[in-house]
Amino acid sequence: MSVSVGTTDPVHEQGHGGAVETGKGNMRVTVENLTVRIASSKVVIVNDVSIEVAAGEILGIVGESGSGKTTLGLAMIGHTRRGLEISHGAIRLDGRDLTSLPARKMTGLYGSAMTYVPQDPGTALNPARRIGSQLREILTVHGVSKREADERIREILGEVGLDGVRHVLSAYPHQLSGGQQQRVAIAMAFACRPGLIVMDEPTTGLDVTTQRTVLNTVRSLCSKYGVAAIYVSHDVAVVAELADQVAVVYAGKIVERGPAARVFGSPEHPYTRGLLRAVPSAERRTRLRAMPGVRPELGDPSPGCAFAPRCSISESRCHHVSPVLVAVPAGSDGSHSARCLVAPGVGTREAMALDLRVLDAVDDQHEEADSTVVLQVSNLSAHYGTKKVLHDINLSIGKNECLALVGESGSGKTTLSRCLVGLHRGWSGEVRLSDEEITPGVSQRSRDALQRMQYVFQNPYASLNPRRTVGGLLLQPLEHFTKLGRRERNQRVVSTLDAVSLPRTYLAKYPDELSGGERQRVAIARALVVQPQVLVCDEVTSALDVSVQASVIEMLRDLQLDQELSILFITHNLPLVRSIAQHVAVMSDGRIIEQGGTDSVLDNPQAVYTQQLMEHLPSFEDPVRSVGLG
Amino acid sequence: DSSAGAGTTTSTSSPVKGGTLRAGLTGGGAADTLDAALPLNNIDFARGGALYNPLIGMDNDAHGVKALADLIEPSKDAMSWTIRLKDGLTFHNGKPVTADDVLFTLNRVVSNHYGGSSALTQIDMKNAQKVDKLTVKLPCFTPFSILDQALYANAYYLGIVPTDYDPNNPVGTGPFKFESFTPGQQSVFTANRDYWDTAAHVDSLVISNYTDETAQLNALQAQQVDLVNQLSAASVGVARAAGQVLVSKGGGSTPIVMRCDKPPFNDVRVRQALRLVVNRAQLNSVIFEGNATVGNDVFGLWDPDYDTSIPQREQDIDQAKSLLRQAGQSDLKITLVVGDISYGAVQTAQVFADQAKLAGVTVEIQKVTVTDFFGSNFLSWDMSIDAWYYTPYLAMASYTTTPGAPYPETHFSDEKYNSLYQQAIATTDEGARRELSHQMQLIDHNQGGYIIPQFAASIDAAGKSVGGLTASKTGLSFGNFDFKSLWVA
Amino acid sequence: MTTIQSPQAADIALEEVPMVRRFEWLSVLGRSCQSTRGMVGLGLTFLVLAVAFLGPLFAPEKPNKVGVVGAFAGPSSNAIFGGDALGRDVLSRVLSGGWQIIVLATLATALGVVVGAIAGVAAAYLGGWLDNLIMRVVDVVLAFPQLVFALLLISVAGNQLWLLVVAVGTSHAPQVARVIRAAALDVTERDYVKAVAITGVSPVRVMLREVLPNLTTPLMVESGLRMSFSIIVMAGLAFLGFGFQPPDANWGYMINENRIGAAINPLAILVPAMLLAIFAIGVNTFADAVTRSALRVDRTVRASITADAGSPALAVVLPAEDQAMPSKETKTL
Amino acid sequence: MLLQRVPLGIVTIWIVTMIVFAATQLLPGNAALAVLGKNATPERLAALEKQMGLDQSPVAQYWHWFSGLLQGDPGRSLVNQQTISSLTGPQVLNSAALVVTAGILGTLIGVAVGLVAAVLRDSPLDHALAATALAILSLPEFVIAIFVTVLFSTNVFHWFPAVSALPPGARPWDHVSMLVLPTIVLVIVIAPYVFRMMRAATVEALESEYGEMAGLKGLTKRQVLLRHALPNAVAPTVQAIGLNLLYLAGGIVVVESVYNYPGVGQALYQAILNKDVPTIQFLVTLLAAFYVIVNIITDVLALMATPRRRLQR
Ligand SMILES: Nc1ncnc2c1ncn2[C@@H]1O[C@H](COP(=O)(O)OP(=O)(O)OP(=O)(O)O)[C@@H](O)[C@H]1O
Ligand SMILES: Nc1ncnc2c1ncn2[C@@H]1O[C@H](COP(=O)(O)OP(=O)(O)OP(=O)(O)O)[C@@H](O)[C@H]1O
Ligand SMILES: [Mg+2]
Ligand SMILES: [Mg+2]
Repeated sequence: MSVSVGTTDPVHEQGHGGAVETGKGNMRVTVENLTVRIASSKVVIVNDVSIEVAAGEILGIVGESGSGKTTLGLAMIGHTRRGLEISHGAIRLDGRDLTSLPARKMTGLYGSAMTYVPQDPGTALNPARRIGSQLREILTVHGVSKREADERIREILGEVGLDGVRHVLSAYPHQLSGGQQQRVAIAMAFACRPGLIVMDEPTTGLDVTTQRTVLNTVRSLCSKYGVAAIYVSHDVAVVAELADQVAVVYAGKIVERGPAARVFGSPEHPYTRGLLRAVPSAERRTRLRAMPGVRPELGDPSPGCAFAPRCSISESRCHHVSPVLVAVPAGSDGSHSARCLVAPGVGTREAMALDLRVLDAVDDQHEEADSTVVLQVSNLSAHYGTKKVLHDINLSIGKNECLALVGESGSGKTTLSRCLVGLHRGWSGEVRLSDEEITPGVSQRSRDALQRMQYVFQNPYASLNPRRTVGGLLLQPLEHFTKLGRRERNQRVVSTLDAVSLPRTYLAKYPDELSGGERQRVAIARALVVQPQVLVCDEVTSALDVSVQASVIEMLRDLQLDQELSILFITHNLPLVRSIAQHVAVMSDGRIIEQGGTDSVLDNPQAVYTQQLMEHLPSFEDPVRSVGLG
Repeated sequence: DSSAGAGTTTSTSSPVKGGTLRAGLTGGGAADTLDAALPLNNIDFARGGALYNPLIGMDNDAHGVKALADLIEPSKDAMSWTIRLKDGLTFHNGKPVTADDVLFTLNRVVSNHYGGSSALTQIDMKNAQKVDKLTVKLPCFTPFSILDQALYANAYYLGIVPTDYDPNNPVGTGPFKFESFTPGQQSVFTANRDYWDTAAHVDSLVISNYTDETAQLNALQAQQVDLVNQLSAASVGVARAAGQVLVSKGGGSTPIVMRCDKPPFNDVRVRQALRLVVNRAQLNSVIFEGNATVGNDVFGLWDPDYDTSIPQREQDIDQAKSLLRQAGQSDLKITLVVGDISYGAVQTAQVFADQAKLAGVTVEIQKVTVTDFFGSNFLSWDMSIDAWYYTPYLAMASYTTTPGAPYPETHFSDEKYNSLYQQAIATTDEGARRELSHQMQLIDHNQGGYIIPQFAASIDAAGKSVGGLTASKTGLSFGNFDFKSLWVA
Repeated sequence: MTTIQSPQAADIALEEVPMVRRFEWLSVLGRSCQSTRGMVGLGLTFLVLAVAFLGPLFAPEKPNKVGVVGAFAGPSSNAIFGGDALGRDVLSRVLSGGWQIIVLATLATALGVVVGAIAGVAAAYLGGWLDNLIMRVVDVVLAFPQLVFALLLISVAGNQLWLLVVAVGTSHAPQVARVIRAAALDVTERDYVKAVAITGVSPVRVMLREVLPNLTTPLMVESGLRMSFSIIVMAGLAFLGFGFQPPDANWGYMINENRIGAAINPLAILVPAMLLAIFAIGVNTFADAVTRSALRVDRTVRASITADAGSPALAVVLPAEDQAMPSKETKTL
Repeated sequence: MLLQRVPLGIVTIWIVTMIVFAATQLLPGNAALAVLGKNATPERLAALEKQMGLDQSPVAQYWHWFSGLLQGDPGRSLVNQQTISSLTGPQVLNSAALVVTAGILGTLIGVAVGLVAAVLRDSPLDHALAATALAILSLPEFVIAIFVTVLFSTNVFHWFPAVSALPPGARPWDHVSMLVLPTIVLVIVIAPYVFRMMRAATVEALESEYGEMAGLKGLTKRQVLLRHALPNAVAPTVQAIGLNLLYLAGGIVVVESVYNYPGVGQALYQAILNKDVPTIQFLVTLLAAFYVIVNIITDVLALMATPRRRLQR
């Protein structure tokens, strides 16, 4: 490969040959004591991280949202986002220290020796330029000839499975689907055969089947070209399946790291365990366990372990002494280490066991719930303009029941929910809410019908008016639907807030002062405050990370039990379905192809499509849970 | 011959032949015209002065001086006038000027009610006759001994044109011939080498429209023009630095006009009070830097019959207050309508308003556009500021204050005054006429509807290389727009 | 908010829990004043306002008193800004001549912004034929250049101050409407608006309570810019001889009446011109600062907006005749 | 797009003609009287009114005028009876020369300075430029003109003519020096708009994720700017330029008046002063047509520069 940086460049010779021959410790990338902070306020975001990745190896970085994963990933290729700076530490790529390289040299390395797959390719591809020219550019700026570049592009498009897509190269980004954009980004990253690649959540938003293809591609490309890869994700299941090594990040620090099997097989840090516990199981119906509390604010000056305030096994010293990474089990080779004063020590097994005992299968008491049908959908067909997207949908939800609607992206799940709540008028068929028939348009519906069915939007960040306080948000529907007096109204608001487990002090907060999970609780509270019969939830947790997701799901479950609520729960997350729903309907191409009790459908899928879905699920069985159950 | 100026004369070297004289004048617009009978504004006058000659015009002392006419004489009873042309006059196209042309010109003005007709209200044009090739006889409806005054006061509306006159390709007898014309922008003239009087020094004359004084001064400073006119006193410094300044103590004015038939001005005490409120010296110094001539509320400054023996009216606030009190108008509020019709109009209004405050009179200024000023309310504003070029006293009375006057803006009506006027225009005895005129002037001074605080000075400027500048008492720029006498070194 | 407090812990008497923050805007103002930008903006604005509104009390002479000094006399100890064309004291005229143009410009701006905002929000939210109608009207009015529009209106309807306000305000409205419509199109597509709309709340209420409060940013920026334009257009009209009447001491008119003397006593134009410019700069800078601190959006958006000092201009300069129409569902709700 | 915009534009112009016609009918005072001024007499008035067709019904007058306009004959000026087309033809050309020159220069300068400021964002230079732009945006055109004239023509340097009274018949390019000052003023007035837009759009592109990504692909700063930021800054900048041209349509009234430049702005101003109704009607219609055309062109250009809007998925 002829690159502008010159053939004498060791990085490229190695990258090109794929020969895994690195200087120190056979490592392709070595990061030592890396600290990234906000330039103006000196607030530290990534704190003293040391890590290594060998050629052909994949390092998974997991952690909840905002823990600093993206910042760390970018810092590993010597880049920081605007306003941030690397204040400390060394990054060595094949022995060469990136932090001391001049900017010009770095520019030469980007796109050739090291590349980055962004978190959201939708915004990372230039909207004004064609895919082909953007792909070709990464090669040509590094001196690859046009002809050679075209050849390479053809090859790489095949490898990421885009060769079948017509006109990819002449398309503009917005003309591709999210999955296709993500694959373009991956193709771009691998095109130059880099030595190091950083992938930031490259499969969020993909359906399981596509996700599987992408993961396989990444895996094979890495081993084929001897790439050291860093895979950033909060999806524990995906990382467990893909990565060789795992680093768990909390509040900018690595709290546990080691081989994937070890970290996920016998997690030592309570945070890791908390994370794993929050992951729903595809196999068994379980309660999900959210970690209590929220992550500390950036720059929180409190001493001691950052996790201590949320930790169930913390001791008083945890609040004063900052733990260091120590090998686990104590005295082992250090390939697995954790940053905890308590867990890796004696007696923690007990604490852990205690912790695990509360895990249990959800009591299936109301499997045989009240059989009164609350919402009945018959022969619903919907169209956008002339395009028909829903065909003869038949569904019913009983009192107290949760019906999950699953299906691949674009199958029409959202459309159905929009039809039900009145956001989309282009449908025909019959929908009955209790005994009342519902019209497509909101204006013709009775106030009563409107009140009895409430909708929770997918995106907690977009569904709350930023100019209203939580109190104002909850009062608004009450004022509209009820004639309650001031006192009763306030009473209702406060009790609803209690029901979604938010403190009353939150009444005067604005949405931007809340975390994502808290916002989603407020959104649910707004729906609940008028005491509806049916709650329509469209992907209400897909924007949240696992721990927050767990808390929201458990809250919904409690509400369903306590308040006789029926829920239409739309998701593409099958393990979640297992956890919360009594019934499930599988949708494909605008049709319901399979419907029934959750366990029977998931354990014994009939439709080919459902079988495929189950098959492509990342195979992750949380060892902690198995230990606890076993 | 128009060189008998009495005003300031700028230092000149000896005349230079040839070249182009560029004048940048304000006051014009899209309505500009070259029609000899239709000039509306100052800049039309300038062009008319270049193209045409009247029968009788004004010299720089603002006295009548015969132009195309060789003789202009009333009959004893003032019931008719005889006018004889100079011999050998020709139009620009070579055609000789005849009595027919004179009759044509006057008939055109009268039958179309053009501006110049106000001088001819007493003339029975239907019975006007050609006496011989060069002579016409104009009979009058009633005795009218001041036709000569009326004619020279209206000279700019009365340029003599040939019987086949075409305003789009204008032909006259003036010192310059028509070359090109774009309304609102520019007109170009070439010297008439066959001029009957002293021919022009320059070869051509370009008159450009300027929108305002700032642009004029800028152009003068940047030497884009040789002549600019109608500057404000404040510009004298700038203009002097850029060239020469020509101050003409004119006889024109921007009088404050009060409607004598409407309250509160129908009470003569109010009119007198407002006249007493005026601090004429201050107006003169603020607006004209002292160059103007203080007025005494009577027209016709340079008229030989102008009565200088009437005591000068001075500001007297106490007297004004007491008059107002007597009239029951102690806190008088009046609206003064003013347009940017001439330099000094808007300024006079502002200074007057400030002075009136001393007597407890509130003057609210209502500024309107020039078009609106002369629009449908013209001649019927309750109180306004008009602008007049110098006009001899009786001619002015015939235009404004006497029965049948075309511009009765004060709506002044006084029987004694009217009868004095009738007697005056009926007598050809100059001594008797003077006496009658003086009596009329006294009535004007005491009871009239005009406040004439000053007779404006007009300030013009020229580039350093311009020679031959002469001030004129008419108040019209450049010695009565006498472009032929100027040269560019 | 490091931990979620348990409901019991917050078992406070109902009345004590505020549900809304009544004086939130005060805190927004407070916050914006803490930024340098806000302080500079507010400082400049107040400086000019102080001159305009307190000035008349301190004017050493009556503003219309003529002949205090010579025409366009230069600065001297008894007239520190010299004299104007009629020898009036420029300082006194400056001190007396601010409030009128500021009040008029503010009224015109308010008129334009209110009418424009109502039209823009209605067009965006109601969509359909109403949107088309409003935007066509906007197009027709926009087809008259702003100054020409005001000039025509005044020459048709008369030269009066309230007409000046109407003329200038009306000429602002369509521009404001376009900007606000573009911004409102974005807001009406947000889930929080739909969330309220699908409960059957009347469109007017949704527009007032949900959409409008979220347009503060473009509205602030627009108001600032429109304020500058009001002053510019009013001064331009004065220049052409319309609008203000002599002998009013008025910064806009003063610039015009004293321009003959630009070379002799430049202070007679410089001072009022600078005051107007400083006022416009102050108002715009302050609007900008308020905008920044009022932004209740998540960090990333805030960061990207803060990073770009010129961004609000995007919304303002762009006519954003975006073809993006609200989807059918919202239109027919 | 074009198919939809062009008819809409035509309708807009048509409505404008009706409004202008109605409005000018309302002009206070009789147009004929306004023409005659101090020399008006009832007889002359009646004659002139008849000649001007003012004795017909407004609808008939409108129809007469509008049909004439469609046939390319906007009628005759009230004040000097010349055909409006012959009067305003050269003025349209003069204004076009001014607007085009100033438009191009202002745009180039605005774009260049905007790029510099975007690249050096948050530097002292950037802040200084932003403050200057805001200051200029807050000053009336004629104030700028006064100081430009004092500086370049009358008092400090004597480089250019202070007055741009092109002789009739002369083409603007025959007297380039006369174009200089009005052009400078217009450039100073419009460049800040383009500057602000360009800067904002470029900064947005540079700070976007695709801008960051481009850097991570190994593009140099300059390549990022030219290949990634510029294509995305085109659409908003085109809109800003369009708006500027539209602004110029009004801004020339003042600037032409200051410099005595014989253009449309002057003509319109004079016509309004003179209540020369047919000329007002024609010129305003002309400006409206200009607005509509510029609007359509900028919309189409901006659309072409924005694939997301141009190509639906
Ligand atoms: N440019 C920046 N300026 C200031 N703070 C920043 C900046 N970039 C990131 N942060 C802060 O740093 C923290 C870590 O951000 P980062 O994007 O690395 O998190 P993450 O783990 O990738 O989260 P997610 O899973 O949501 O992508 C966050 O609290 C974020 O608010
Ligand atoms: N506003 C719209 N106009 C036209 N077509 C639309 C519109 N919204 C959705 N569609 C189409 O309707 C189909 C169903 O979309 P829908 O959003 O209901 O899918 P989904 O099952 O919710 O997908 P996902 O899991 O990605 O959210 C898709 O083919 C989509 O492209
Ligand atoms: Mg991230
Ligand atoms: Mg969906």
